[in-house]
Formats: sequence, structure tokens, C-alpha cells
Amino acid sequence: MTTRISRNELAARIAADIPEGSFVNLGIGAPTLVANFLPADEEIILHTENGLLGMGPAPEPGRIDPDLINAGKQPVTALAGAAYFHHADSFAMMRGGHLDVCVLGAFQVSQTGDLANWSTGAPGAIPAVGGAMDLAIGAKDVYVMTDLLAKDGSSKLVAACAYPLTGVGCVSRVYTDHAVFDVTPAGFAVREAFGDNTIEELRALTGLELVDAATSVEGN
Amino acid sequence: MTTRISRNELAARIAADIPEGSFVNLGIGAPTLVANFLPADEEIILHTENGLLGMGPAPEPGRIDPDLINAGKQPVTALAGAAYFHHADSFAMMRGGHLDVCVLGAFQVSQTGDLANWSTGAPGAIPAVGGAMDLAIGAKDVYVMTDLLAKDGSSKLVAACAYPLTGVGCVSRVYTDHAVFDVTPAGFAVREAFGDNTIEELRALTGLELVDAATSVEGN
Amino acid sequence: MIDKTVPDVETAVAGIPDGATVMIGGFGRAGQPVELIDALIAHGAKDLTIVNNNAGNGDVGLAALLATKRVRKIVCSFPRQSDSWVFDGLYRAGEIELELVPQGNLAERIRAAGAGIGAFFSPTGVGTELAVGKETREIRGRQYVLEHPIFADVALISARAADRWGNLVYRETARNFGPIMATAAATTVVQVDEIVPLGSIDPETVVTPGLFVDRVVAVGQRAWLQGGTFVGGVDIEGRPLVADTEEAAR
Amino acid sequence: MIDKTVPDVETAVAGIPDGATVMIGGFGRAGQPVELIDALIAHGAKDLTIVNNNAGNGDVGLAALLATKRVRKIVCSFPRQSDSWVFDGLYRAGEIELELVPQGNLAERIRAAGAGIGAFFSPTGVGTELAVGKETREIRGRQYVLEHPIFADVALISARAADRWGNLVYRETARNFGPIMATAAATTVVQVDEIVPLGSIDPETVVTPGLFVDRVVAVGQRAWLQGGTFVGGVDIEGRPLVADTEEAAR
Repeated sequence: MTTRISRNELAARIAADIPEGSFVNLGIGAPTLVANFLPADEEIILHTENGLLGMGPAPEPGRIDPDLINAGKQPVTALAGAAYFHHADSFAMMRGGHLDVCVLGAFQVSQTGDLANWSTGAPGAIPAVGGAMDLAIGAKDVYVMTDLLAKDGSSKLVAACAYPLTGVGCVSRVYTDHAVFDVTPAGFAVREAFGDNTIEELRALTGLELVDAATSVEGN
Repeated sequence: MTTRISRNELAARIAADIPEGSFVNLGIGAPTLVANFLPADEEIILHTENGLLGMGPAPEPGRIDPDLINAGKQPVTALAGAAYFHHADSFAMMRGGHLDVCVLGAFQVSQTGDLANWSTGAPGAIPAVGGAMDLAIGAKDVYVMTDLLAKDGSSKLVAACAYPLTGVGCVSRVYTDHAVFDVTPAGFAVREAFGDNTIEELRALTGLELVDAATSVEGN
Repeated sequence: MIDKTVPDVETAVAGIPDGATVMIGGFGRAGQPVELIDALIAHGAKDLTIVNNNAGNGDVGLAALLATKRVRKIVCSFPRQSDSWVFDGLYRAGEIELELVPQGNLAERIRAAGAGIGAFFSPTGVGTELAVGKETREIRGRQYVLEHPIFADVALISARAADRWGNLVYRETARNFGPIMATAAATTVVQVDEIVPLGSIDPETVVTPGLFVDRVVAVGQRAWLQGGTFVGGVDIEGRPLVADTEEAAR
Repeated sequence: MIDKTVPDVETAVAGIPDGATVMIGGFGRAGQPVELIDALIAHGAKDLTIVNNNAGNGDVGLAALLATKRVRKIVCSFPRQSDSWVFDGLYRAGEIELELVPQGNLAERIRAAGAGIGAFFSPTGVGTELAVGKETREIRGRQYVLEHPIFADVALISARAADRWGNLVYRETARNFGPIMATAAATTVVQVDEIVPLGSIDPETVVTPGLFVDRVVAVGQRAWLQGGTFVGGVDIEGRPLVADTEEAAR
């Protein structure tokens, strides 16, 4: 039986990889959980696309400020040292490569680092892209946070994305409930398998020739 | 004998054409004189390329502030209602067409509105363009303030500029010591001849077929 | 004397013609100029193209405008939200046209219009269906897509305070698209909490210089401020929490 | 804890290699980071490319750097000034290369580097010799010239105050190129009058967020301020007026 860590455990795992002093954007949805696991004694500066660096946690009840929200339109706070700016400046930060890390959700990630996370391409679906395409191409490291398998059991790590792309060759690492994968020139490399998971099991689940990072140090 | 008004009279003449509420950039040199003749009871907002709207007059002695200068690097003041901004924002104001009027000097202006005011193209001269090219193409109305004749007696109003261009087809009006000329599809039109100057004299001085604005209303 | 203040929202939106392209500030509800939108609805202009990051929330503001069916087209990055039912219905019924633009391209295209840029090569969207049909180019080893400015006839935005020259300061993340939309529209109309005396805004802190502003109207202080200071007591939509508490106590 | 402050100007400019492209803030003398330039001179890096609006004034700051003959090339809009004799001599002797850029293109190219823009069509310079050899294009009936970003290895800029995260506020027209150069350089080094406690700069008034800043060094208050308040008493070059008065009295 394969090991699957929880959404919170995965958020904590990602948080552990973010060095102090990083400028980080956490995408809408599950990635926002990462904020809960950033170490309280370290300074990591959160960016939200709607014009704030130094975003803090949700406010106390009664202290909700409708002018102070995150990209998911949830109420947040601003830390000492925060800065507000307009949308062109905010996206210049992303697009100019000034963010160290962004964490995004995904429908699919290809072994060349293509990301599909904005549209399933389903007929009749209302498309919405927001800042996903800008984040995907802008941050120095684009981390994906996702279950390894979709609800239908298919792998979200794929040879080539079937869903409409968000960005080409932009993902550097994928954190899943089964394992952590680096995107390398040779394809996905298993950086860390959780619990008793083996690379053979992961190969079976994904149908991909995964590189064993532990045995291919020289190869990469 | 032809009438030539003084530099200050010319500045006053230009100032009289600037409506209240205008956003105006006065180029380095003679155009800065225009500020002295703007009516004290009207609000006209001066822009300086180095990051200020609402520029005021020179400071009192002892109150010079080296951080507060105009494009000519002279000390200025800031009026109530002023705003500071960085260089990209400042030139976005120009280039985006948000200034109503700029007043520039000239070596030559062509009858199609080309402006030459940044370089004589002389061998060995050190070129310097500053913000002249941005102002020339950016303001809604580009007024030139100049003597009609160069020191060698040649006309600064020409069929085609011999000096390197600052901008193509950008000048809307030329204020000279002899007369005011509009740039029209039919060439220079004499808007106002100072003193006893006649259009025939101006034609002789410039060697150009000048349109008599007074008799060609329908033509333009 | 320059005085860009107007007495009421009706005057603020006067003259907006049918067929106009109207930029509307805000990111979700934050910074959305609801009073100006209501005035635009009352004004009655139709066949509009609206530029906004979203496509309305709930049944107020932009959503209410859409509900009038006077919007032919919307240009935005993120129409689909949990409470975007008005737009969703119109879109599914084929009653509104959608131009979907990645948010950074949307912002930069608006800025480009205000800054006189003819077009620019953007890193965003390359290789995606939102770049289909657009010119691409490799520059310094990277692919870019050519994006063009978005101009508007009118921008309706919200700021915290203005002086009579139209200098603006905003509040927190309600700033969002306001400063760039102000630069991209032929006529920029601003609703503010209050008009302050000329000279009372520190020139170092002006975010939008009055150069970009045509009309300013005061609509009163937002419910979560008192004397300009945050006091809270509202939910994320700005409704008093007291009512909820009373309901819960019943 | 994030602390971008460094103890002295030597540390601030440490590691700038020979051959580096160095942006230097300032418009004339206003905002010119003279103490950092002096440290760069002492540091000794050579074969530099300098990006600045001008080419130095008098014999101090940027002019003093040029006088060391360690600058291979300068990119600027307005080298020729009444007091640019150091540059003038080098240029006439063929000892320095000049790339002359219209000031708005210079500013926008620097911004483009920081904002991830591949290239942009500019309205400025069309039909002039400064556009010779550059791609032009008609867009919406107007001619534009394609301009590319200017990147730097290092930016040396001056601001009024910073906190330890590197958030910056500037002073008056000394702001000029600082905010955009900070975005375009791999390493941004800032001299400030004072380091203030984190949280003491109002987040609404931060001009350069710390995101763009790598090192901050305090160099003490400018001569015309006392306790942060303007007191004057200097000439346009920042020299005390008292001396002149005494000289005049002799």
C-alpha cells in the first residue's frame, strides 16, 4: 500500500524548503496552506499579486478589512515592513524574475516542466486565468503542489500535457502526496519518496520513466 | 525695418496662449522664461522631466534645496498640490500624451513640423539629447520658442531641416521674435506678425511661401 | 483655479456614450467603484466594453451593471468566481463576449496605453492558447509574445482621498488597477472617501498625480473607517458584523 | 531575520567585478550616490560600463570615477553640461565610448529590464539618427522604434531612508532613476541618510519595496537637513553658504 501524506503535511514539507529571506507567492487554493507552516522565527516575505509584499495571516474576527485581501479575495493582514503597490508594479515583480519561489496547483505537469493549471478545456466551462500564467513564467523557482493522481486515478505527472498550458518548461519541482519530483533535463527525478513508497511504485502510478535522483547524481 | 520683440516679450506672448489648468513642460534655456509670465491668479501646472508636477519658482537665497531641481539642474520649489515620481513615470506622462503643452528651443523647424534642436551635427561636438526627443513627440501641442533668424542671418524656419532631427512632424506652432507661425498641412501659416512686420517681409526673411492665416481660413 | 471635484456621481458619469470602452478599477470587491457603477447604470449607457480584472461579484457593483445587459464585451483575467453568477449566466447564454487576458498582460497593456508604448514583447502566455494568433519572437534566447495597449474612453476608479487638482492616494490592496487605469483612459473619473485641501497630501506620497484625473466625487467614508482610521466591524463584503451577531443570538 | 544593512560603503560595493555594467542613480547631482561612487573608486573595479542620465559634474562623484579611466563606456542621455569637463576631455581623446539614449527611452529601457519586458515599441526617436539601424513599425497609424531593455550587474543608488528589509523612500527630485534602476540590476546597493526601524515606513508610501534591494548603507544626513527637516543653508552643490558669505565679506 502506498503512502500518501496529508495536504497539511505536504504544505509543511514545502515550507521546509523555503529559505529565510525568500520572496514567495502562494497560489490560490491549497498552496495558501504553506503559509501556516513557515517557521515563526524566520522572515519569509509573502507577495500577493493584488499589490502587497509582506502579507500577514488572516485578521482576528471583527478586524476584517475589505481593502486588505489576498489573490483569493480572502481577508489578510500586513506585517511591519510591508509595501503596497499597483498592479503593473506587482506583475513587474513577477515577470521581471524578482520572486524567489511561487507555489501553484496543477491539473498536469509534463516531464519537460510544462504546467497546465488554468483550464480543463471542457466545453462550456468558463475560462479564468488570473495571474497563473505570469507566476508560472516569472518566479525563479516554480513549485507545484498537488496530489499525484487525479480523482480518476490518472497521473498528474505526464509525458505531455493534454490540458491547455499555463506555461512552457516553467516548473522546477513538483510536491505531491506521494513524493517530491524535480524537473530535470532527463525528465522527472524522484527527489524524495514519502514513507515506504518506492521508485518502482511511482513509475507504475505515473507510467513514466522516472530518474532515481539518489543513483543519478552524476547524470544531472 | 523689421520689428523684433525681446526674449521676455516673446515669453509673455507664449504664456498668454496657455489656458488655465494646462499641464506644461518648459524646455531648458529660454523656454523657462515663460514661467515668469504665467498669470499669478491662474493655476497652470508645470512638469519637470526629473520627477515633479507642480513646480514652483526659484527658492529664496538660503533656501536652495539640492534635491529639488528642474531639468536644467536649477533650484526650484514645489507648490501645494505637487507630486514627485520616478523617471519612468515622468516620461510616461510625456510619451503617453498627457502634457498639454511643451515649449522647446530650436535650431530649425521645417514646414512639415520637423524639429531639430539637439545637435548641430558639427564634427567633434559632444552630442546630448536629454528629454528633447520625448517632449517633441509627447505633448499634445509642441510650441517652439526661438529667434526667427540664426546668428548668421539664415532662417530657422526651413523647407527641410539640415540639422539632425529631434522629432518628425511634431511642432504645432513656432513663436519667434518676428511673428508666430502655425504649422499647417499647407506649410507655415503666419498667425500673428509683430509690430509692422508684413507677410512679404517674413517671406523674404525665410525664403518660404508662407500662408497668410488671415486670408486662408477656409484653406486650413 | 483648477477644481476637478464634481458635486455628485450623476455629474461624474455624465456624457459616457453608448459603445464606450470603460475601465473599472478593483480586484474583486476591493477598490471597486460601486457608487460610480451604480451611477453608470442609472445613466443608461449601453453596448459597453468593460475592462476589469474580474466579471462581478454577487448582485452589486459590476455584477449589477452586467445584469442590465448593457455590456457587450468584457476584458478580464478572472471572470469565474464563486459568486460570479450574473456573468456566468450571461456567458453561458451567449449574451456577453469575453476577452480573457492573463492578469499581468492586462496590467501591462493598460500601463502601455498610458505610457505611449506602441506594443511590447511579453513573457506571459507564450505557448498557450491565449497567445494563439499573436506574433512571437525569440529575444536573448527566450520566447515572447507581442501584446498591444488597451485604451479606454473612460476609467471609473476608487481612491481614498483626493485634492481639487485630482491628486490621489489609495488604501491598501484597493489600490490595484486604479493608478494604471487612470493613465489609460481619455476621461478618468474617481470616487473618493473625501476631498482634502490642496497641499494636505504629501507630494512624496501622491500615487496618481492629478494630471491623470478629470473628475473627482466624494462618496463618504467606507464603513470600516472612522475619521480615516480602521475600526473594522465588517465582513469581507463590507457589511456590518453586528447584524450577523444579532441574527446568531436569535 | 532579514537584515540588508551593511556597516560601511566598502562592504556595500564589495565584489563588483571588472567589466561590470553599473547603473548609477541621479539626475545631475540630485540623487547621485556620491559616497558609493567614492567607494567604487577605492574598490578599483575597471573596464566598467556606466549607465547614468549624465556623464558627471565638476570633479566629484561620477566625474571622479570617470577621471580614473576605469570606465570603458557610458550610456546616458545628456553628457554635455557646463561642468562636464572630465567627460568632455575623455570623449574628445577617444578614451570613453558613448551610447547616447533619449532620456525617456533610457528610463523605459531600464524599467523594461526590471519588468521582464522583452522589448517595446517606443514613440521616441523615430526618424532621428538615434534610431538608425533599429527596427521600426507602424502601429495604429503611428511610427515606433523597437527598444530593448538595459540590464545591469549592479545599481548604486541613493535614497533618504531604508528599513532593514530594504524598503526605500526618497526625497523630492532626487528620486529620479533610483526606483527603476533598483529593479534592473542583479545587485542593488543603496546609500541612505538613515536606517529606520522596520515598520516605521508607512506601507502606503514605500517607493521601492525591499524586494529590489540587496545592500543598504547609512551615510549620514545630507547637509541641508536637520532631523529630517529641510533647513537649507547650502548652494545647489550642497556646499554651505556660510563660506561664500565669509569670502564675500573679506
